[in-house]
Amino acid sequence: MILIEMIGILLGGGILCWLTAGWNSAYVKWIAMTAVAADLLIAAVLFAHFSAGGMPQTATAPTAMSWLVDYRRSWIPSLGVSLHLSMDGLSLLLVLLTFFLGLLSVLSSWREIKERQGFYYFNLLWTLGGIAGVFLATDLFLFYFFWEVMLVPMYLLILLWGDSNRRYAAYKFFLFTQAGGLLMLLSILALYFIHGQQGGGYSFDYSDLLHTTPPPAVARWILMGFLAAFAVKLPVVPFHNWLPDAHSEAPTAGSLILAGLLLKTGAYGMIRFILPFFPQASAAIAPWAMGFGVIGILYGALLAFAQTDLKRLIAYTSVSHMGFVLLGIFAMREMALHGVVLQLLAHGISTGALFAVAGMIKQRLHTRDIGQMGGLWKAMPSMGGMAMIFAMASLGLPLLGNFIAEFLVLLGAFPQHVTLVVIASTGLVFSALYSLRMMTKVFFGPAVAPAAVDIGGSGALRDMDGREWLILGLLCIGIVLLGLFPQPIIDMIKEQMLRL
Amino acid sequence: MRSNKKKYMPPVNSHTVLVVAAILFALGLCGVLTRKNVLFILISIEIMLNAAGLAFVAAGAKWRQPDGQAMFLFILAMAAAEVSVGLALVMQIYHQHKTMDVGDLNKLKDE
Amino acid sequence: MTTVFYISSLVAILSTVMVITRYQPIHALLYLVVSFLAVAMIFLSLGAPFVAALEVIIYAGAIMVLFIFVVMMLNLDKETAAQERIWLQPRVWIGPSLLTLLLLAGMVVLLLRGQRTTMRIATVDARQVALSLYGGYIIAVELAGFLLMAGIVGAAHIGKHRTESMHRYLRKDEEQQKEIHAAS
Amino acid sequence: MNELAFIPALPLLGFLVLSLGGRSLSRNAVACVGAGSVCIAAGLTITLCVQYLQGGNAARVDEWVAWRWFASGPLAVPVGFRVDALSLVFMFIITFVGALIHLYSTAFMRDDRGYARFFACMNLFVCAMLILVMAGNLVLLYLGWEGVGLCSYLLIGFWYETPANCAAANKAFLITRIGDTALLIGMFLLFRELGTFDIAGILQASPGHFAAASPIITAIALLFLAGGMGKSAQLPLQTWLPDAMAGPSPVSALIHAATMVTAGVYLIARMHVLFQLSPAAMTVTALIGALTLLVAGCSAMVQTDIKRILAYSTISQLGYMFLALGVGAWSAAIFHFFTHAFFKALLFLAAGAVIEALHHEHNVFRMGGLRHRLPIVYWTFLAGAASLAALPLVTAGFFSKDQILGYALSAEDGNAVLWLSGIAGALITAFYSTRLILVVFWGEAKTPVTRVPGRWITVPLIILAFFSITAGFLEWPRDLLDVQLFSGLLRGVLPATTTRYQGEGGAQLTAVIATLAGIFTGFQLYYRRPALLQRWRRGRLTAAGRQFLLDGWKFDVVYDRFIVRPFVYLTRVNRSDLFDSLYGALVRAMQEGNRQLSRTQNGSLRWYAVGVLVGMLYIIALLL
Repeated sequence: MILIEMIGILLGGGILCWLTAGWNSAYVKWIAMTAVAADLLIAAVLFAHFSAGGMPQTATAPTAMSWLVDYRRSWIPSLGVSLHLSMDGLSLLLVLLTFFLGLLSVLSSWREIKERQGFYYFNLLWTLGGIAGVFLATDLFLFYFFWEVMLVPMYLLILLWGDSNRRYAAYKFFLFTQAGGLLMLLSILALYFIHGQQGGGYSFDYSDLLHTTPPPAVARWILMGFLAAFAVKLPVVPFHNWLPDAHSEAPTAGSLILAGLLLKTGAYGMIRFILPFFPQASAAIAPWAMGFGVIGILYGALLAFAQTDLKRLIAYTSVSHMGFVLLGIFAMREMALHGVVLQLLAHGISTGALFAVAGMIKQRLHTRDIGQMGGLWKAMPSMGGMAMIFAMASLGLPLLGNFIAEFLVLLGAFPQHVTLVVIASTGLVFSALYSLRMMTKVFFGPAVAPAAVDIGGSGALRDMDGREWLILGLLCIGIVLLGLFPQPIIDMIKEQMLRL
Repeated sequence: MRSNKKKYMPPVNSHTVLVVAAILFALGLCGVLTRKNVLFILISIEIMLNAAGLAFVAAGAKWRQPDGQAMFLFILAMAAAEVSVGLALVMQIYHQHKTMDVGDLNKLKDE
Repeated sequence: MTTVFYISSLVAILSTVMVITRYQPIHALLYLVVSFLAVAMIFLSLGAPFVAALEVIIYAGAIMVLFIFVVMMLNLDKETAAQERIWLQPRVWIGPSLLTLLLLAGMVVLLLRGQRTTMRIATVDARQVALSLYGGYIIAVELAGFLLMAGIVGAAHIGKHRTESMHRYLRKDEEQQKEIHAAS
Repeated sequence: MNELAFIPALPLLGFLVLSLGGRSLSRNAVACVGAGSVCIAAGLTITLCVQYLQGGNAARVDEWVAWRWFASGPLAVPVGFRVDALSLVFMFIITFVGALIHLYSTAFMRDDRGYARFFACMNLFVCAMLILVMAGNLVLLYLGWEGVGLCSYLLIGFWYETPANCAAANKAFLITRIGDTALLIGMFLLFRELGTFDIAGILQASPGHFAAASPIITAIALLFLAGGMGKSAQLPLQTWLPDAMAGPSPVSALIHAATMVTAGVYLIARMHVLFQLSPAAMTVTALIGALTLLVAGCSAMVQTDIKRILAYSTISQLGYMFLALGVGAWSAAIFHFFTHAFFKALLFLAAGAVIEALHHEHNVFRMGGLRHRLPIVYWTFLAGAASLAALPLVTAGFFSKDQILGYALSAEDGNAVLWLSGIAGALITAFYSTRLILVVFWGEAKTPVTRVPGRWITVPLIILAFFSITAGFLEWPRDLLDVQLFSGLLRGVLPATTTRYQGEGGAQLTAVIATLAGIFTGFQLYYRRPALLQRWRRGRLTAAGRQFLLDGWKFDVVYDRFIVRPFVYLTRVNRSDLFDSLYGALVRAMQEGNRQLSRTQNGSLRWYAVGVLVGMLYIIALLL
C-alpha cells in the first residue's frame, strides 16, 4: 500500500499544483516540495527499516521473488493486467535517489521558473511519479504505462521551459525514446502471448513472465526489443544523440532529472528484465554489449572533451559513465553488478550536481559557452570548490562515490574480458581530460570581462546563496558518503544480485 | 422455359460488343486526359460511364439475365447525380476563377 | 439486327471521336447526343429495349439538357473555342492518347483472348428488369435513391451563387497572408 | 581509535577546517591550523619512530582497521592502515619535512590571496600522502595515490589566473593519470590472480602463486612500474615535472621533490616481492632509472630557470632510486629517497627564498652575487647543493648515492653499464650543482634584492641543511665504518641485496673522482674560463645541442606533435558527433522522400487521372 501511496502523492501533488496555480502561484512550489519531501521521508524510513535488518521473511511470498514490499490489486483481469508494485533493495535505492534528486530539482527550479508554474510543477512531479513507478512496477503493462508517464511530461518540460533550441531537442528526445519504447511494447506483447500459448495463462505479471522460456531464436528478438528501449534510455552509443540536446536545452531541473534519473531507468530495466528474462540470450550478446559499453565510455569522453557548451559537455560525460554501467551489467558478475548500482547512484548525484552548477552559472552569465567563461573561481570560490569536487567525482577520484563504482565494474568485468576492460580503463585518462578541461575553462584562467557578467543587471557575480548551498551541499554529502560508506548499499542489493 | 417464348435475334459475337464498349471507354478516358476544359472532362466522364453501362448490358444480354440492365440503371442514377453535382461545380468554378482550365484548379496541391 | 448493331457501333465510335475533338462545347454536345442515340440502338440490338429507352430519355434527354443549360448560362462561345484550340496542342494530347491507346490495346487483347462465342440474343423486357430491381437489388435501389437525393442537395448547395471563394478555414489563411502582404 | 589514526586525521581535520571556514579565519589562525596540524602529526610520527627504534624489532607492524569500506563477492576492502618500518620512513619524511615546509610557507605565502586555500590543499596533500604510505591494501593506497595527484594538480595550478599554470597542472594530472591507469590495470590483474588487495596477503601469497619470470607476473610488475613511472616522472612520462614548477616553491619542495614524486619508489619497494619474481621487470626498472638519470641530468645542465634546474635534477635523482630498485638495492633506494627529501626540499625552499628576494626572478643568469647579501640562504643552499652533488663524506647525498652506485655494480642484477651510467650521472650532477652555486651566488649582482627572508623562512632552511649534511651518517659504506642503521631499520621489510662480491673500494673511488671531476669542470667553465662557454654558445652545433637539452630532449615537442595535436584534431573534427550527422542524414533522407512524394500531389486533375491510367495499365500488364 505504501508503494502506491508514494506514487500517488506525486501524481496527486502534481494535479494539486496545477489546480492551485489558478488562484495563487506562490503556494505551488511549496506544494511540490512538500509532496517530494514526504516521499523522500517515506523512502528514507523504508531504507532505514530494511537496512537495519528488517528484511521480511520470505515465507509469506508465494513466488521465488522475495520482495521487501509487495502490493497487488487486480486491474484489468480479462487481460491479465494487475496493479502490481513491488520493492526490493534495488528499487528502494533508486526510488530513494529519485526522491532525493526530485527534491533538489524542485529546489533548483525555485527561482528559475517564473512562467506557468503550476503546469511546470505538474510536469515535474508527474515525471518523478513516472520514474518512481518504473522502478516499482512489477507488472509489465503497468511498467510500460509508467514508462510513458515519465516520458511525456519530460517532453513538455523541455518543450515549454527549455532553452533557445528546445523544440528540436524535445522532438529528438521524444522520437528516440518513443521509438525504443514501442519496440519494448512489442516485446512485452510477444512475451505475453508466448507465455499464454505455453499454457501459463495470459498475464503481464513479472513473476509469471519470468518463467517464460521462448525458443532461443525468438528470445533473442524479444531481448532486442527490450534492449532497444533501455539502450536508448541508458544511452548506448549509437543511440545517444538525443541526450546532449535534451540535456543542454532542458531547464536545470530537467537536466538534473534526465541525467540523474531517466538514464537510470534504462539500466534498471536491463537489470530487472533483460538479465532475468533471457539469461541465455543475454549471455550470447554479452560480449557485444560490453563492447558497446566500452565504445560508449571512450566515445562519450572524446566528445565531452571537444564540446564548447558546458551542459553538452556534462551530457557527454553521462554517455561515458553509462558505458561503465553497460559494461558492468553484461559482465554479469556479482561484483560488477554491485558496481553498476553504485554507479547509478553516484552518477545520479555527481552529474546531477554538475548540471546544477551549470544551471547556476548560466543564471549568472546567461551563457553556456565555456569560451565565454573563465576565472570564475575568483568571484565564486565556494562554487568552484563544489564544482571541483563533482568534477573529481566524475573523473573517478577515490573517496568519492564514482570511484568505487567504476572500480567494482572494471574489477568485476576484468576476468570476463580482459582486453575490453583494459581499453575501458583508458577511459579514466579521458575522463580526467574532459573534467580538467571543464574546470580549467570555467573556473581557472583569467577572469571574464566584467561586461560579459553584467548582462543580467544583477550586479557582480555573486557566490552561492543559501538555497544553492543547500542543493550542492546535500549532493556533496551524498557523493562523499557514497565514497566512504558504500557498504550499506551493497548489502541492500546483495541478495538480489546473487539471484541473477 | 421463359426464354423459349422469346423471339430470337441473329447472333452477335459477344466479344465484339465488349470491344465496342472498350473503345468507347478508351475514347472517354482519352478525352479526360487530353482536354483541359472542365466541361469537356465531364462530358468525357459521361462517355466512360456510358461505355461501362454498355458492357454491363452486353454481359446481361449474353446470359439473358436482367441483372446487366439493373446495373445500367444504377450507373444511370450515379451518372445523373454526378453530372448534376459536377455541373454545379463547373458553374461555381467558372464564376470564381473565370476559367475552365483544370490546370489552374490546383488548390489541393501540397505546398 | 446484326447489321444494325455494327452500323450503330460505328456511329457511336465516330461520334464519340468527334465529341472529344470539338472546340466548341455545343458542337461536342450535339455529337454526344448522336453517340448516346447510337448506343441506345446498340442496346436495342442486344435485346434491351427498356434500357435503350432510358438511354434516350435520361442521357440524351435529361443529362444533355443539363449540359446545354450550363453551356448557355456560362455563355461559352467562340472565345471558348479559341481557348480550346490553344489548349489542344499535339504535345498536350499525344502522350495521353498513346497511353489510352495502349490501354485499349491491352483490353482488346484481353477480350479477344477468351473463347469466342456468338450469343443468341433474347429480349429482356422491362418487367423482368423491374422484378429483378425490386427483388434482389432493393437495397441498391434505395441507396441509389439516397445518392440522387444527395446529388440534388449537393448540386443545389454548390450551385448557389456565392461571391466568397474560400472555405472558412482557407479564408482565414488567405486573410492572414493578405495582412502579411499589407504589412510588408 | 588507534593513535595511528591521528597522524593522517590531523591534516585532514586541518583541511576541513580551512576549506570550510578558511575565509572567515584570520591569517594567523590559518597558519596555526595549517602548519599546526602537520607539526602535531610530525610529533606523533617521531614518537612512533622512537618507539620502533627502541623496540628493536625490525619486523614490527602496526595495523588498524577504521571501518569496512566495501565488500562485494570475494572482495573485501577495509579502510585499514598498516605501518611498518618502510611506511614509517616515508611517514617521517612526509610529516617532518612537511612540517618544516608548512612553517616556511606561513611566511612565504603571507601575502597571497589564497592563503587558506593554499594550506587547505597542503594539508590535504599531507593527509593523502600519509594514507598512501600507511595503506594496508592496494585500493586504499590507490586512494592516496590519486589524492596526492589531485593536490598536486590543485597546487600547481594554485595561481590559476595564468593559463600556463593551469596547463601545467592539467599536464601533471593527465600524465600521472596514465601511469595510474596502468597501476589500476595491474591491480585488476593481481586481484584476478590472487583474489585479494591486502598488501601483506599479496606479498605472502605471490611467491607461491606465481612461477618466477612467468609472463603474468612480469605483466603485473611492469604495470606497477608504469604506475610508478607516471608519479615519479620517469622516462617517458617525465615531461610533467619541469612544468609543475609553475606552483609555489613550497609546493615544489614538498610535492615535487620530497614526497609525492617518490610515491613510485614507495610502490615498487612496497611491492618488491612482485618485482623480485620477474627479472625482466627488474631489468626494465633499472634501465629506465639509468636512462632517466642521464637524460634529465643532461637537461639540468643547460636550464636557465632555477626551479627547472632543480626539477630536472629531481627527475635525475629519482632515476637513481629506480636504478637502485631495479638492481634490487631496496634499502639503498629508500635511503636515497630519505636523504634526497632533505636536500632537495632544502634546495627548493632556498630557491624560493632567492626568487622572492629577487622579486620573482627565475632566470639564474640574472641572479648572481647573492653570497653576501643572502648569507643564510647561500650557506644552506650550498649544503643542499653539496649534498646533491654528493660531496664525499661530508654530505648525506654522498652516502646514499654511493650505496646505489656500489650496488649497481655489485648486486646480482647490476652490471657495468648501469654502473657507468650512474657514474656519468654523478659527474653531471656535480657539474650542474656547481654551476648553480656559481651562477646564482657568486659573480656580480645583476638584480637588486628587494626582500630579505625572515626567521620563519631561514629556520626551516637551517634545519633542513643540518639534515642534508648529517642524514647520511646513518648508513656508511661497509668498508669505511660499520654503521648500517638505516638498512637495519628496514631489514624486516625489505630483503637485503644479494651481491656478487664484496669490496667496493675501486668503484667508490671512481665515483668520488667523477664527482670531483664534475665539480672541477663546473668551476672551470663558470668561474675560471667563462669565455669558453661563450664560444660554445655561439657555435652552431653546440647551440643546437643546448637548445635540444633545454627543451628536455624535445619530448614535449614529440608528444605534442604525435599525440596531443592529432587527438585534439580528432576531437575537434568530431565535435558535432559523427552519429548525429548520421541521424541527420536519416532525417534529410526522410525529408527528401517527402519532397519527392509531395511533388506527385500537384493538385492537377489530369496528373491524377494519368496516375489512375498507369495503374490500370499495370493491372492489365499483370493479366496479360
